[in-house]
Amino acid sequence: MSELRYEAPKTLAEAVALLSGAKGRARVLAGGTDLLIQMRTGRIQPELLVDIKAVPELGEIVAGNGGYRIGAAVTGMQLIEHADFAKRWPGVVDGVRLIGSLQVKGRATVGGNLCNASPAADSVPALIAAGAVARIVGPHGAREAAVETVVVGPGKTSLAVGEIVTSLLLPPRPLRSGDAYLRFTPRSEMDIAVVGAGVNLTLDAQGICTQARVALGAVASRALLVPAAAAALIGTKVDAAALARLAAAARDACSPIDDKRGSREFRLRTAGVMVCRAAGIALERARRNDG
Amino acid sequence: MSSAIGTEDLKIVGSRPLRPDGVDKVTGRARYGADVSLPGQLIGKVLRSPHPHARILAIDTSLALALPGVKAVVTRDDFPDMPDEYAAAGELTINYRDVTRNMMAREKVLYDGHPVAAVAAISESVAREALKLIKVDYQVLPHVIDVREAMRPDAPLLHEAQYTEGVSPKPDKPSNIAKRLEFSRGDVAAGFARAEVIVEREFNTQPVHQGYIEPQACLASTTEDGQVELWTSTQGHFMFRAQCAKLLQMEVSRIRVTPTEIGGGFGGKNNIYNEPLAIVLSRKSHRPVKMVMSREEVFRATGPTSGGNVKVRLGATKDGRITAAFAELNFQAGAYPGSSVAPASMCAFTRYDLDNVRVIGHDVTCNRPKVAAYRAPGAPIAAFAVESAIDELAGKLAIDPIEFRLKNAAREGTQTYYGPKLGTIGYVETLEAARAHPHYRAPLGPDQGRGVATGFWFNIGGETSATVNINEDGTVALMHGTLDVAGGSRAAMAMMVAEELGIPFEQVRPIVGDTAVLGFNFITAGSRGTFAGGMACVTAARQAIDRLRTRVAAIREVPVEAVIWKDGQARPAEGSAIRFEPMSLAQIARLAGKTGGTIAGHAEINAQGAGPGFGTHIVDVAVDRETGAIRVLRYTAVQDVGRAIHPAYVEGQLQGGVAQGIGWALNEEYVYGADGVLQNPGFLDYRIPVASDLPYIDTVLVEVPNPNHPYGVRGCGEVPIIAPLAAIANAVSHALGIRLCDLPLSPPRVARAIADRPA
Amino acid sequence: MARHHVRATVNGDAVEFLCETGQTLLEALRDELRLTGTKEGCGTGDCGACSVMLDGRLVCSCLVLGVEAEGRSIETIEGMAVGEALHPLQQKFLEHAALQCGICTPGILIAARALLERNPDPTEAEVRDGLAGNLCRCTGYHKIVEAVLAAAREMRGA
Amino acid sequence: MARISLSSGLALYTGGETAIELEVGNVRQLFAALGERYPELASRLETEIAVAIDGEIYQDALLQKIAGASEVFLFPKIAGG
Repeated sequence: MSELRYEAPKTLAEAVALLSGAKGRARVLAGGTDLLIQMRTGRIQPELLVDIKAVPELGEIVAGNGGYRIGAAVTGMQLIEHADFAKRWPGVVDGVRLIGSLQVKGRATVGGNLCNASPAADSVPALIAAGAVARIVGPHGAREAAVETVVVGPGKTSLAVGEIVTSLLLPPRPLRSGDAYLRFTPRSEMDIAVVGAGVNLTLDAQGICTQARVALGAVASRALLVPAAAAALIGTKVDAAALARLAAAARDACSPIDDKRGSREFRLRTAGVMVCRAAGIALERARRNDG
Repeated sequence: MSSAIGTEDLKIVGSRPLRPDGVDKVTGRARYGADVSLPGQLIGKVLRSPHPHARILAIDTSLALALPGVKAVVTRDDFPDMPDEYAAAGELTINYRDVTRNMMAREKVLYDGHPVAAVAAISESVAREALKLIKVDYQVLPHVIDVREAMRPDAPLLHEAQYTEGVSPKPDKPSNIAKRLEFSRGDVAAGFARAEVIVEREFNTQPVHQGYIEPQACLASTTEDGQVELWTSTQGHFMFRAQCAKLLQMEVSRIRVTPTEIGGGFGGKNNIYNEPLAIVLSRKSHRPVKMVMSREEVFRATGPTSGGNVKVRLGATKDGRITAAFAELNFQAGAYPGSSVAPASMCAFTRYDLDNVRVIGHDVTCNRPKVAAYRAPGAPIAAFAVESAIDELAGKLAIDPIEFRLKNAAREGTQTYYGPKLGTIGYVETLEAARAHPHYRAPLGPDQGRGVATGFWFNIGGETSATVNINEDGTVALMHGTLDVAGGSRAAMAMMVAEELGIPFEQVRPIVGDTAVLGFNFITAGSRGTFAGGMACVTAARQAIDRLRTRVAAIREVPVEAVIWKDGQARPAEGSAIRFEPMSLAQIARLAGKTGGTIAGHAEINAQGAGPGFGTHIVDVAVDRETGAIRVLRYTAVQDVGRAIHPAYVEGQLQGGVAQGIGWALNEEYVYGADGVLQNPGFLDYRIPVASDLPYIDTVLVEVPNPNHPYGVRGCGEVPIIAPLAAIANAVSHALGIRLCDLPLSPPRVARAIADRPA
Repeated sequence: MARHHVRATVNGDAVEFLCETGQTLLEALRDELRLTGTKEGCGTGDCGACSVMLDGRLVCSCLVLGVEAEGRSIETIEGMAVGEALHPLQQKFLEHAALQCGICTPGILIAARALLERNPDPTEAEVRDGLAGNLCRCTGYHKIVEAVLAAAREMRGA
Repeated sequence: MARISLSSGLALYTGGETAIELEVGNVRQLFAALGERYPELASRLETEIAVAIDGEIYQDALLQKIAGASEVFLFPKIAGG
């Protein structure tokens, strides 16, 4: 029986050193709400847990340059309770609110929701739509990567051995812009997204959509950024015709599977519905965000 | 037993005192199965089959036994084989030959999760490690999961020696159809010939789990002289004792079972699983052994209820009289025979007064865990089909669905198709109360629908024991053997005893007696707890009262006939010429030791005369036409409960049953992959309702007293789960104008029905 | 197997316990500290029966490692009643018949208290959302919601 | 003579008969008489069968009296969850 070790480094450098030293048999322990279950079911058998919660900068929410830096170990509840962040990025908070129960969000982190690499992670499409960037630190230094490039497949990330996502950077929020995330689940809470849709859009003074980002979750092997869906909104007043094109583009981008949570057919249909409803909420929020 | 007290005289029955088990439960003191520990205890764990169907060629436990910290390992070789022997337990009878195989596989494994070995070790982690070291050589066999497929002649066969019982002549080929049942009355063909409108439909339901939040847990300690103490979370400690004794070929007196507080059962804790394993592991290791199931084990290996395939045909005349009713019920039994198809067949049409009925039932084995009882076993499945068809028939006849039911309702004296005439029942009263309820007339919004359905359950009595000990200060220790499976029967029993003795409720302390201190008690099932337990407690209290009267007659030197018991006192009979100073219970108790000894009453009865229960439910739903999502907006459950001893706890039974029914209707189901492995053995993907899924569940308690019970009690716990499946399906069907016949009404299924609707 | 020596505060008392790395806070509370009021219903954070407060935050103790409790403050059901007095939530659960089997009750009480600390005057919908992480199979939640609303009224002095 | 009716499913073990008249004083005598008459039914009577006497259901009540003109039904026992 191999011994499972636990370390709680106080600096990022120590954390990176521990992770790189373990030759892939280490796991980052942030909130632990996915990791502990995977360990319990025997799906993973790490030899070292590196608890990153003692590294101060990973637990910070910092406003700066008009945007935000969220430490990767910030819990869901901390982010939800951050009034200014919630005002600027309500769609991201929509996503975070849906990560499990209050109990789970009391532990689960935004970085963990990303790095667990579930195609159905609720905060990820919202972060992708928001244009968030992951800051990554590893044995060979720091780099930045768009959130949509971090996950490459179920349970798989583009992180190299020893690399940690340390924070997520949210850009400045333009005037007349708004975001929203909606998901479909059979139950009202405590469920895994069958389809998730994040929409972030900006309007001009006439109410024409000038910029948009649309992302979908649970309809492919990872959360998708869907430029064609965004293109359906840009240049429109986000009217019924635009929404119909949005739904069609969203469905075209999906490559869902049949599984215990929903059929392929159902996911395709519902993706279009959810993305339109999310766009409607984002539109309302953009109209209200007029300075 | 009767001589019911009139309502007007009741002081405690019908009030709402605080439950005696309450403070322990809100402070964390209450001890459930996993909360009991003994010094030196080991942890037991079970190795389970990863295959749905396979022959066990060999089991090698040597590496596991060699692991430091492992103290004992058991396999099939540690348990005696059992011949076919039937006994009553739960729903259908059980066969000990099957029970021993379900507890520990012998020749074959028959489902994903079937136990093949168990270990006892010094810690959970060592036990888990040991399981990995046990080598089982399987010959994997083809499997069958679906009930309709299992019934086909070419289906993979679970039991090579199983020939369908109940058909004549005896079949020459074995089959997964373990049993065929038939109930009929009148001339169904003639009835359909006379019908002016006929509805014919086929319905399907998926297996659902009882979903108790406390996983099965037990602790066994076996001594060197063969005495066993067992603590377990059970609905029937006497039945568990009986089954352990039988399976381990022990004398009953050697096993003492103490039931822990039970964290939900709903029928799922009627049957033994790990208990005999823990006893033998303890015997082999000479240490106490504790075994707690994981949630995954609960889902994979303890009984869900059957999935069912039900065909219904109903005919009626244009004036709304049903002329003929036919149903075929095909139920999954899981790995071994014994589904709830018999009670389901007997419930299917019992709400109606019918001249021509035919019901056929099939009990079908397939590669799933052996089903267990679940709250009114089988009745919800049958009622889903029949009440959906009734709703459709009422619609075709353009008759209000409650009115249609009233036109055909069973009443006192109605001849059932399975046997007896019905006694005093309150079905019509529930229908009338539902029709008069404001809910039934409240306006509905767009994409909303209202559904009505009704439920019937027999309720049972059975063997029951209780002791009423009068303490030396005049307070009472009440010991009963029907476990309080949480509905509050312990409070209700104490209330009835306090009522009988004329003392405050708080002066009666009820406890559940273990198997060593009381006579036999059947499992708490069939809604018998407050009915039969109450009857035993009242009988015991009345015996104590007789003894109190006798003692006072001796003390006061008067004839016993001159002494009556009233308001907590022995006093002169009214109108009697013989006068004496009354004595309170406390006064008698203080003198008891010096006047012949302490006073107690006890009862060991087999309670008869259970009163059938009927309920009528109304539900409003909203359907999201784009996603197929259903939201329950409003729910009203009306039920004849006989008499509510503690109305708040009776309301709780109705609300809980309805919530389970809503889960069954909307989202709960066992999902198997093509490999025959259960895909959703957890609370994340087995979706029981959460608080935000449900509205308030309004209750209306109709009280048509059961004449056979001293306080008019009918059972009340099972009826409320019967109607919700059909009520919700009817509501959704009305909202969409599409008849939905398959459960659960999960969003993908509803969305598909909307999409497939002919334009 | 090496065990960690963990020091923490539980219900205001300084405690110490030993645990393996893989053991959860729930196991530490139940098996090491013998505080069995906190229940395990699933072990995967889906039922809420193991809810406790960890440094003032509502969590599932089955999803926290015992070793992570080092230096932290934990509140369990055993610390809810103060002296002889039940917490108003505990009292209202009794009065409103808001429990049946009671296995979910400790977790629900902890979650309800956390809810009322954040929101002393919740609506019915807010109570349902606040308890959505706690499964109850007996009650249909009806009387639980009523009891929480009644406790909230009493705690507000309304 | 008590009038005895058997639920239709039991007809399989009685050669099709579902209604007979018997002179019996209690359930035990009833089972004995039926068992003698229908050997295939005998093994089922005590474990699987409930009895309704004049509308009241009895399970496991061998000593329950059956009056001369009683109406008696035999049908499968009920339990529950």
